[in-house]
Amino acid sequence: MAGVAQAGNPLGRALRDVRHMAEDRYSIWSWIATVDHKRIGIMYGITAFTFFLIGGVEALLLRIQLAQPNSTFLDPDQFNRLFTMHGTTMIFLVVMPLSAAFFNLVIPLMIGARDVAFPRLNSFSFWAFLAGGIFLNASFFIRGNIFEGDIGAPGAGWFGYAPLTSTEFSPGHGIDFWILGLLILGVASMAGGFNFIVTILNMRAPGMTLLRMPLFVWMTLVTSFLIIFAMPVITVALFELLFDRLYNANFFNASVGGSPLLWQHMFWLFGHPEVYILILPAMGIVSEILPTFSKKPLFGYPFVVFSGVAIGFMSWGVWVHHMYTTGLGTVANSAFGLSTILIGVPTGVKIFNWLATMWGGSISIKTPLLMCAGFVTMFTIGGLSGVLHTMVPSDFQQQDTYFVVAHFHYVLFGGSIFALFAGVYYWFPKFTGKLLGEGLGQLHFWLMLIGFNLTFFPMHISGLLGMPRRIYTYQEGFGFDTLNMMSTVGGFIIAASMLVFITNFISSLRNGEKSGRDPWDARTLEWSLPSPVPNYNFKEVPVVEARDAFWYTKYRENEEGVVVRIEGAAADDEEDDGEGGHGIHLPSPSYFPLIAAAGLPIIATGLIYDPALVAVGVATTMIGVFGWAIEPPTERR
Amino acid sequence: MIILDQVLPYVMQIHQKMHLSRVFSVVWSHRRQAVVGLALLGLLALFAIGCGADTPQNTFDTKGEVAERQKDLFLIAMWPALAIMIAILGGTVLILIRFRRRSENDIPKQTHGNTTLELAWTIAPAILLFGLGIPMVAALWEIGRDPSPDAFQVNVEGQRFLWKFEYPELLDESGDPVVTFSEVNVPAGREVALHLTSIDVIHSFWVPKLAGKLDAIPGRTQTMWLRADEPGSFSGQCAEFCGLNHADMRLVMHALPVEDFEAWVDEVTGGGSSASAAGVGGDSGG
Amino acid sequence: MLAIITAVEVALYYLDLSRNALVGLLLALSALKFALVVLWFMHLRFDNRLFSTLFVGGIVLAIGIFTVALSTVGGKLV
Amino acid sequence: MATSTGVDNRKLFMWLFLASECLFFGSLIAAYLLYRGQHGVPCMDGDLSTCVFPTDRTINGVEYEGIFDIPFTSVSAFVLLMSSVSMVLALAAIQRGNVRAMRIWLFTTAALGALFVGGQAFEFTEFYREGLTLETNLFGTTFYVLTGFHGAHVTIGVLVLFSLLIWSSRGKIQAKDSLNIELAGLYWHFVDIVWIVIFTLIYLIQP
Repeated sequence: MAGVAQAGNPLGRALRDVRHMAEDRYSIWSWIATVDHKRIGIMYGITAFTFFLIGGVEALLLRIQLAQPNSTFLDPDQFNRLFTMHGTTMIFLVVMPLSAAFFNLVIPLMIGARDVAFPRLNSFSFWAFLAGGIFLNASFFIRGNIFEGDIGAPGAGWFGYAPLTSTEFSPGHGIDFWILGLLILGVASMAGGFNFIVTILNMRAPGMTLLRMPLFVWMTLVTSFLIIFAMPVITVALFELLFDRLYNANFFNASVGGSPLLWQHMFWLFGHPEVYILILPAMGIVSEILPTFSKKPLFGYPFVVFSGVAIGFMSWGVWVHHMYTTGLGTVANSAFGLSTILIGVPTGVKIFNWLATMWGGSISIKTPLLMCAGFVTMFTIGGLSGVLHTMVPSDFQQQDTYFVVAHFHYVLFGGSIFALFAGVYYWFPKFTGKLLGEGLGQLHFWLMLIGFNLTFFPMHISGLLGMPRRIYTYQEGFGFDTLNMMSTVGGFIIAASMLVFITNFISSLRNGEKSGRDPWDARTLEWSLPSPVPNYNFKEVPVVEARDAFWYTKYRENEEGVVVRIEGAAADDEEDDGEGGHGIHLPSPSYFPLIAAAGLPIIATGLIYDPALVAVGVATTMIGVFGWAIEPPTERR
Repeated sequence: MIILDQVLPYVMQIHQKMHLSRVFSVVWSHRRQAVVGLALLGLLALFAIGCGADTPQNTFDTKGEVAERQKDLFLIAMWPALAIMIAILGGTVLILIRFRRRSENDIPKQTHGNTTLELAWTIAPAILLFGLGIPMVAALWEIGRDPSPDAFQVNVEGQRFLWKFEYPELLDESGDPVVTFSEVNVPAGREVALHLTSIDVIHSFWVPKLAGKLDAIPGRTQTMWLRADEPGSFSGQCAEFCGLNHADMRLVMHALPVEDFEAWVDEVTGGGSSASAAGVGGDSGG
Repeated sequence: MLAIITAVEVALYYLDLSRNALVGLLLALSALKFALVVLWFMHLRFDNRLFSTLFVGGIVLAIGIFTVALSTVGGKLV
Repeated sequence: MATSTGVDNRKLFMWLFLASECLFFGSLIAAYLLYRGQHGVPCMDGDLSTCVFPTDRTINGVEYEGIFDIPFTSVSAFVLLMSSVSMVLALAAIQRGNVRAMRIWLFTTAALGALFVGGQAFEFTEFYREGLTLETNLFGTTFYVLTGFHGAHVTIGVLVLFSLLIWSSRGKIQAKDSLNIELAGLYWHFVDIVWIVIFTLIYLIQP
């Protein structure tokens, strides 16, 4: 790095000053330049939760519009743009990055590593995600005055079916923002995917064999593989659409023989693995929390692992079930109907094993466990309505109705979001040293459970009564009125539950009860560390001798085969002496990932508005990449 | 942040005064009743709404062979699904009650798994699911067959935001096929073959009481068939998001009794008057 | 070796063969080239099994899903 | 650094990246293959918007001229293949500790790569002059995007190779750093085999 930080050279001095600021743990610059997986995880979590609130407000606006027939609260254009942004936000800016937050926070700790394999790439992932998220949401402001209702966001649905997304049917730049935003987010997820596969395969502590890895680590591995294989497909599809829109290419132009079905195939070839990218991390979280709160190991560990891997494989063979009504023919529909039915088997295995884990346990009914119970039950409902969908002929009726909306919200909200909140309540103490308030936690849970069911259960019925998705209004006399009003009320109850959560989060952060190392009597390695975790994670890299490695340092079987606590084991020596960190090589902070990521939205804006900006963006990214390549990765402390 | 400093103490006070956790423990002790009550309420709502009269797109109130077949198939899967749902939901609640932690020092037996059980709950659902697969495939082939040759032919064209129906067998006085918009007349009791296409984006043709949907895709023509078993006017609408006024892209299918239908055919194919083809759609019987 | 195969391929292209024979031969020859580069140039033959599993996995997945996808919309692989 | 699997982090990363790239190019090739059967209308009046044959062909005894210049592209393909050979030699040189030979071979590889990209630019210009653009028809669309993305990959490869050359000229690459060359080589060979597939499927096999 000699070339950059030479004394005497003003630029070099400035750079050195910024670098020193980055090393001060309390400076904002230390967050911006951080390569510490825990800090990146926290930033992922907070950013994703912010987007969750934005997506939630969008949902509330939609629900107000639909509360009554012939409502004019929103006009059709606003409605279409809002539901597009709601779906896109919740999938790409909420559930995926919230999962990524947990990958970052706990994966290195669970496998006994000091950091991820590529800390700066990890920081790049976060900044690219943030850049993509902001870029995507910037589309709201590209047309007129947003406060007067001129919102300019994309309006062709999160699935962006061709040829509705063509310049002919979607003029303006909303769709361009959508395409480029998703491309940037794709870069972020892929970088994360590679990083976590390498981390999990290569950075495990001695003795941490594959079949001793915690379930969450396994599910992260499967998810990461799905990301790196599914994202390229949607990347190509988005590029093709971009070429169609910006340069008049013909990929999806039916008038010269282009096939709209090509888009659907590529979208769902990505889209179905994506569904499992959203749910597998949640399953992993639940598989950690249920054993801890039941004081029992996960029942049928190898079966839960293999069913997760099987789901990962099978997710590649079911995408056509999103396309049953496109007329691909009876042969294709039969084959994919059967393959979809088959994917219910490993999912069922997981549910049974979770129940068996709790069976015979000593279940501590606290918020993380309640959230998990909510997950198991709500996800079961979503899974079963999924089975109803696999019945191809009856799906001809349900496709594109509110029945489907109910189904995937039971899976993605009842499933993923409940589990992610379980994770927040479970791991909050590990990174703050404080417990989240139990009373408000339970209030949050019950409000959310009731609100959720009130919102989405009636949608099953409105769907069966023939209410299509994505309609901005409906008329009286179809039997939709009461059901939609119920859904809207439920939506506001969910919103209230989020206020409870935010209150709880902030007040616990300030005045929360101290947690100590191991508040839940947990089983995995992260709980052997002080809370909050010191920046070097492990003073000494642990040697793993069993699954549930931490548990076996606390408990053993006595002569009669009864499990007893080992006297004095894992004493809660809360105070970290602060000495252990000396001599540990930590990756040094770096601004270059941020610079590299910052170039991406500049390139994207340039592609839409001005080629000169593309050059600026490319130059920025190149500076980031070259600086990154030349900069030494670690410095001695 | 200053606001938080001022607000938070109050929030915390309220929290303590209300003894929220105690409130919850009361609720918690009545959870069994609450769950049962909620479930009953839900079922009641389902019952009340499903039986309501004003449900012109109700997929359960079928009036045609295809929709009937689809509903039956749905029910075949729905009953076991409901049973499993109740079993797992109830099971979870019972497990939470039965095995709740009674003492902090309680250490349960550390069971790691049971291969027989695992095999059982792998194989049993697999059998059950394949049991569903058989009627599914059977129904699929039945519904997915080509329309019979003597079916009444209608060419359907989706366009933003209305439906255009062309009757290739019915020629008006100038020799062009009769055309109607947004409303379509078909003979009741006779099979109807619909040939779907689109001139702009993807739409989906759907008359819930008669049959499930099929997409109308630009550049392709796809065929579906249906049959109205009794005369009536059946509401339908576009089911694939097609842009701004997707919600308004509605249609009505009039299944006319034989004599009414023939009267209509006579009228549009030149019973003498200069009935313009496009205007005929509104002239419905049934 | 690679040069020879390429030369043969181009020569084949100019021979008046039936289409099926041509396609078959060309595919076989390019598969051979592919294998040569991957196995020796990229050392896959001598390197860790993990790498070949990953790479072959990617190729098989790509070929598999797109064969099915194209066959449902009337496309053909060759 | 010791890793759990015994393989280097960066090398594992590179292989994962290449596996993922298989799906990327697979998607592009699939789009080309889907549409290639759909532009088989004979070119009667040379109007490229209604027809275009990638390659020469005979229909009912009438010969139609395709747009590809097979001898030219064969030479390009050969150039790219040879660059793979020189890449192997560069790696072998640095593993023996021969930095000078490594630099020569690295330069050869980069130069051959640049030559290939130049050839592609020439080919695109020729096609463009004949009236084939991205907008013309499905062939133009799929052909330019597929080969264009491949060309972009080669270009990035050339940039990486030149960066390594500059780096090594500052004495930063020794035998212990051979992994850098190996990784660049893996990427380079991958781009080469993608071209093997493209050349066979798109240029040689007629629709």
